[in-house]
Amino acid sequence: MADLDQFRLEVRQWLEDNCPASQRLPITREEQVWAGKNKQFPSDDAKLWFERMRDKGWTVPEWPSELGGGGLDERQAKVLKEEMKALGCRTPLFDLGIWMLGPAVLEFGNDEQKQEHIPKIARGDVRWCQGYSEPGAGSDLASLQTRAEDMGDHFLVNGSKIWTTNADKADWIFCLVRTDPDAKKQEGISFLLIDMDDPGVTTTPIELISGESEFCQTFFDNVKVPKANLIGELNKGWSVAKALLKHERKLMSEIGGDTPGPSFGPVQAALEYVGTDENGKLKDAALRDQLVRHEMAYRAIGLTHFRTFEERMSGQADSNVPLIMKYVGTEEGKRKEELLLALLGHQALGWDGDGFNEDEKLTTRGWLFSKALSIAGGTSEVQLNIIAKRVLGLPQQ
Amino acid sequence: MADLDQFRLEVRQWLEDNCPASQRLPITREEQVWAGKNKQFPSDDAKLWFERMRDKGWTVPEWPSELGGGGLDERQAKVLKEEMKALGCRTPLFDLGIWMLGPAVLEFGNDEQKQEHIPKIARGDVRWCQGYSEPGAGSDLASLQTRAEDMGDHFLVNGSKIWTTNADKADWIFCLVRTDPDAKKQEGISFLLIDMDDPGVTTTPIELISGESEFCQTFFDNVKVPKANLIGELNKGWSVAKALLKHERKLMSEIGGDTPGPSFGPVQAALEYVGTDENGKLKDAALRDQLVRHEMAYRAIGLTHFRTFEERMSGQADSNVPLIMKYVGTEEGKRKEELLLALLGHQALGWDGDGFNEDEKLTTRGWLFSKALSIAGGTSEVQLNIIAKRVLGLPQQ
Amino acid sequence: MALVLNEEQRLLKDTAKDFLSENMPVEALRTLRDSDDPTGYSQQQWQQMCELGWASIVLPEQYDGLDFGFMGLGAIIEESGRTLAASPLLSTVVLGASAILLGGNEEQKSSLLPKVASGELTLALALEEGHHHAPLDTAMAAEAHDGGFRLNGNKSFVVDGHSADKLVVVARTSGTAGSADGFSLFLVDGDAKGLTRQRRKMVDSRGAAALSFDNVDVSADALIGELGQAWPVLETVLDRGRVCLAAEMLGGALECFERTVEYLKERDQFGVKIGSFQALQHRASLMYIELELAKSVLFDAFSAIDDKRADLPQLASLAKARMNDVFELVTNEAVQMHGGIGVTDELEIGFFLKRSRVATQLLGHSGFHRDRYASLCGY
Amino acid sequence: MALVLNEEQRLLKDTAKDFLSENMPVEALRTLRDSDDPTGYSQQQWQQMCELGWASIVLPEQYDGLDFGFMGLGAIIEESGRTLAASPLLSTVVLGASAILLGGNEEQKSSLLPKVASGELTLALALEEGHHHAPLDTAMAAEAHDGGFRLNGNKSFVVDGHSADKLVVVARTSGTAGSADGFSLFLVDGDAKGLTRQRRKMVDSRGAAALSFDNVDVSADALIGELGQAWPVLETVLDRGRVCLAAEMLGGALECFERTVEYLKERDQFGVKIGSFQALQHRASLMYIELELAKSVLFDAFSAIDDKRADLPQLASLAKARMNDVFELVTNEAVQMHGGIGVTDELEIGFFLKRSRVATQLLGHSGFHRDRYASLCGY
Repeated sequence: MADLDQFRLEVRQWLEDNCPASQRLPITREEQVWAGKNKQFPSDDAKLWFERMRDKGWTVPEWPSELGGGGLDERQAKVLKEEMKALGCRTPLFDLGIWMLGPAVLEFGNDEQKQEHIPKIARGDVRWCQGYSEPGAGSDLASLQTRAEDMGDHFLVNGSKIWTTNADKADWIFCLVRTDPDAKKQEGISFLLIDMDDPGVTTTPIELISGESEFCQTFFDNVKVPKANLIGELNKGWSVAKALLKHERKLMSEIGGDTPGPSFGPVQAALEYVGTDENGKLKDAALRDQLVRHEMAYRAIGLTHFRTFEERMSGQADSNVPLIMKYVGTEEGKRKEELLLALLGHQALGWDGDGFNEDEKLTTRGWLFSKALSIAGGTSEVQLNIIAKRVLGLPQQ
Repeated sequence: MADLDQFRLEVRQWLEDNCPASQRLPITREEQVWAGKNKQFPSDDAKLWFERMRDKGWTVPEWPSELGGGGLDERQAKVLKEEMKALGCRTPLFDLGIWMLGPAVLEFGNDEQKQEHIPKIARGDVRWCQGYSEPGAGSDLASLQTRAEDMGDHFLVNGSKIWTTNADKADWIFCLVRTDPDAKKQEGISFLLIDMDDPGVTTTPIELISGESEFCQTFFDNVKVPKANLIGELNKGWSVAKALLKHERKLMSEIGGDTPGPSFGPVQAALEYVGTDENGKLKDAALRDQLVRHEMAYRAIGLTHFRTFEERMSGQADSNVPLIMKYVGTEEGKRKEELLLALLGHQALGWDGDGFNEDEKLTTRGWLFSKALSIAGGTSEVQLNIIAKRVLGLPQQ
Repeated sequence: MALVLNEEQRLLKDTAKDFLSENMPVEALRTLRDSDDPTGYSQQQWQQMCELGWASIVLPEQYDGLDFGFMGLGAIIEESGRTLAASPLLSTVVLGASAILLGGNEEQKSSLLPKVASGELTLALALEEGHHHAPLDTAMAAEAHDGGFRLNGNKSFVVDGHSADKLVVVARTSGTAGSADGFSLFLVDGDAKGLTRQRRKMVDSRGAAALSFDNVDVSADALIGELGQAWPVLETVLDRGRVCLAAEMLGGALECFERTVEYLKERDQFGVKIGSFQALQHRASLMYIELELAKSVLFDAFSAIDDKRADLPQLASLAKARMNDVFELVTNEAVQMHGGIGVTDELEIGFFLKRSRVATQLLGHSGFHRDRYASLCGY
Repeated sequence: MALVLNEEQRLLKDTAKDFLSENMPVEALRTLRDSDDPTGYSQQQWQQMCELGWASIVLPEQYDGLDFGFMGLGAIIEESGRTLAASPLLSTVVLGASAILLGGNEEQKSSLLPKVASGELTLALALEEGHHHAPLDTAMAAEAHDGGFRLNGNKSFVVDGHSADKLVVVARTSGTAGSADGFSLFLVDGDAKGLTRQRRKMVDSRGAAALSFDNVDVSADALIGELGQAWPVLETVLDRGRVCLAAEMLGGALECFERTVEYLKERDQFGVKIGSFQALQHRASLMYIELELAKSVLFDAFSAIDDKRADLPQLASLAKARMNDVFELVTNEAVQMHGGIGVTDELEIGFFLKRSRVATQLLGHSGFHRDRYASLCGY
């Protein structure tokens, strides 16, 4: 632990020396730096901060340093995260490659693939998106129909993927494709990387109820994909995908708090929009009860996050507990948004234009967006099925 | 309607003239007059009231007068019920024969059977109990195993029935028995009446968590049953049972309010055990919210009872609505009991002896008893299955 | 108590259903939204509705009304909820006209109500001032001035307030926020001097406005009812509004529910229809139960209006609280059960979701009505 | 913050589990009940527990304690909840001994705590006076009298109050009900003159008593801590009690849940195991989730005791409110999922159901703790 304490002091010093003051303020959605061939920086400070972190390898702290990562172990990475949080340092780089594809390539890729893709992700040179779901497949991911035909020296890909988040801004996509149409559902699926610039790839945004159109549909029309782009074994893509899904679910269980939203939390919103009586209690008893139930639930969820971490550290990991986090994070996240809506009352009913400030509009949009959280990345129903089957061992029909 | 108004006046007058004052006070469980060979009357007034009602045929107002009933139509019967309620007149006679078997015999029995059984039920000469469930069958009623073998001139019955309410006090039992073991589940079942005095019939009470032992298990060991005791066709007992189940569910949906319980309702209990603040609001905001939610739900359920009645009267009956009443009545009934428990606080935690008055003990016992309501007569889960299938037409697996 | 529709009311309901599904499907609301329509409803369709008699249905015959009762109007409004039809029915016929009918003098009634009946006049009730429905907290002041009254203050979340010909303004001529004394109602022209009206773009794409009164002067005959005594009238007006709004919400919830059940029967997953999954079946059954209970409550609430029953306040709070909760449940379940497409703008479920939360805040959220119901019942 | 057990604590837990399942299964509680045992627990088994060190585990070494911390004691109590083991652990070790340790003077500590550790002395906290847990509403008066104090009043729902050797009595030496000022704690012998103790027959078959104080005189050294200043000590004592009681409830809920899951795997209906019905699966998964969240809360609450953290009041209210709700959920679901046999006295599930509601009322229902948590957080 002494080493770790020393490491913490060094990290703190480095962050204080290197993170510009402007990069310690809460980040808005517009200020996020996303990876990509044509990276945009909202400010010079953002660029400087990104470059300093990239050069330390701390865009991807736990990846091997020889591939552009920080080479930290899990405890050290946690220290870095904690110190960044304490100072308010912004995340320097956003990318699905960092959160999802990178870990999969490190686990399943061959050396050439690692050399080819990992450093680019670490440096933020390529923006990745994900192609799993298909129209009509939904929760039944394994029923996917997008075909990749073996043409000898390449695959010929035809089909379409839906919910390809930010596909219209991405450079590459990682996909699940069917390589053996005769095999049973989960067999015969492979994991393929496709350059979005390849001829035959087109993307259309999908408008959501929240007015956003981050999600897209991506079409593949006779797209030629080199065989070097196959990650893992042919027809064994399902195991790569399962490993990846875990990362996605972890991400989704944390996202409730991380989605760009209003600058206030529920307690602050309650004090501002409802107010307190002479005893310091919220004036509206029903809203007060709704608020405290949520606050207590969030605290319990936060403590459970810590617990799973501590269990892992102490070698007592109950591998079942992480399975609940996607469900509780997104379901309580939805309740948080309903609560904010209720607290703001009339002021959370605006869509656009005058009469509603930025925080109020973010509350409304955030509420609508939250409805997707318990659907994307494995619906709540699927999560409950998984717990019943894997954790409780209940019989299947 | 003029006729009905006239009828109402006559009924009111008759009740005022004939119902002794003592029989207009709220009834306790001990004061109920149950049918049977050895009827017990708690008082001379109770006997007088029973005899007067019996002689009018108003122990069973809607049954044919030539069989001992009152010969009223549905509207008239409702008027009688309303007027009895308005005056506080006690129910003069309690029996499962009135509520369940009688209607089935009237619908499915032959003339001899009607002549034999209906007048006795109307006069309260025989106390009936029910033998449907079996150990191991539960919700899957049709998997019953009690055998009735055709011996030419009689059936030979072997097996056992569980949840035979008050079987230890009953004279006769109506049973579902398997008469064709080779037929598919619901086929091969018959509806049989058995005299509890027959050799081979024995009954043991089952103690419940509420401390009561109304429920029993009844065993049949080579019991000879005359063929005249078969109601409906051989192997067609399931349709008799289904018709009866409807009566049972209706009964269960109303029972929440009718089970002997404390003399106070939730509002009264709240005012007495929690008290109000200077604005007249219940002191405990959480209990107040729990109370008002229940009161509002009960009002909605009550209005729905009325609506189904009015719809039936106006020929606009939606036959689906009655299907929800068992579920909502018993589930909200359980919530009512939890509410009462919470309102009384420490005073609802007693079992026996000093320190708790009769109402408080009835609250505790009533709460425990209420847990059976959503299990007996078709579990809540079965009710939801039925709604999904029959009302919503959702596909079955 | 009448808990079923009679023959005439059923006919009215069927006619409404036909008209609305043909002329004002949900798609019509989308068009209004995407064309950034300044009014928030189609004037032409509103005229058609008036021709069908919908604006005159509850008005007495002496004011060119049909005197048909709220039970009938409720049946129409329920159908309008099924297609999310945008119209000034609630603001003009339910809230505005009720204020005049219940509070106004003969002159006001005979000059204004026939115009409501014919569709010539639209009205809006200017009530809210804070973040939540709280009529008693009204602070806006009206002072005696020059033989009439002078109004100063702000109103928010005024449904159809930007387009209404006349406003019924709730103000205080005495008393302080929190007290039921001193309430007065005033009729103010939509283009009155000193009045600024700004339409707000709401999440449900309907029309609501913020109003600002800067020395708005009205004559003495603009006062509806007795000076300072308007609270009981306002309460009844609001209760009528709450019941009618609850009926609209019931229609929306029923439509949303039925579409979801249909989807459960169509959608394949894991080789079977998702409607065959027992967990979804039970959740669907629970929604059905809640909707059936709500129907009964609404019937009785409309009876309470038509029969002028003393327990209307309780029934109104019961109806609104229940429909707030049921509509929230049904819209949330509808989105979740539709899965991915449930959160797309293309599917119409999102329109119901958005409307439900606006309707919830309008005229009181569930906590407000549970608190009110409890107080009315003495605990 | 420690959210996992260390090696020693795990060992302690395993030992407790073995001892309890062998010597004090649920059947033992049934025997106590059916034999109408006057104490409500087995003295002999309590001595065995003390020999295992359970009474001394949290006490400092100078008072013959093991100084092992509440995290360890919590692990034992959780196990005791699994078998519904009846013992004076909560009343004597958690509530009584904490009052002496946190509030008492050196003389009181050194004379009494070693006796607690050895099992010679049992204690009970006499607090409640009304229908619901409401410490601030304490009205019982203690007046200066003859160089000591004279106590008059009534206490109810005093766990193990009928059998305890000494009582820690919460009384007012000044101030009025509702105020935190004027609280004092007194040690009173169980056989003191003027004290009447009546055991109540509770639904959970454990021991609780009503106490009546009629001019009970105690000497000056019966006062624990400073006169009139006992509120902060009492709060901490109660918070320790709440957390430990929540741990017992967690054990009970886990046991009840696991038995139910086993039943779902065994029971046939309609030709399949009922555990294969998706609706039941989802409900079982939801219980699992609630239980896992509760475990995390309890770990942190015990850390807060052991680390003397300032946020113990919040954690205690969080833990108690959550376990009240979770234990209610699990016991209700357990009965329902067991079907008919679930409501028979023969099945042990009923014992958990009964215990859960007593434990809920003891030291505060969920509404009390949510209100407290909100106030502690400033809203």
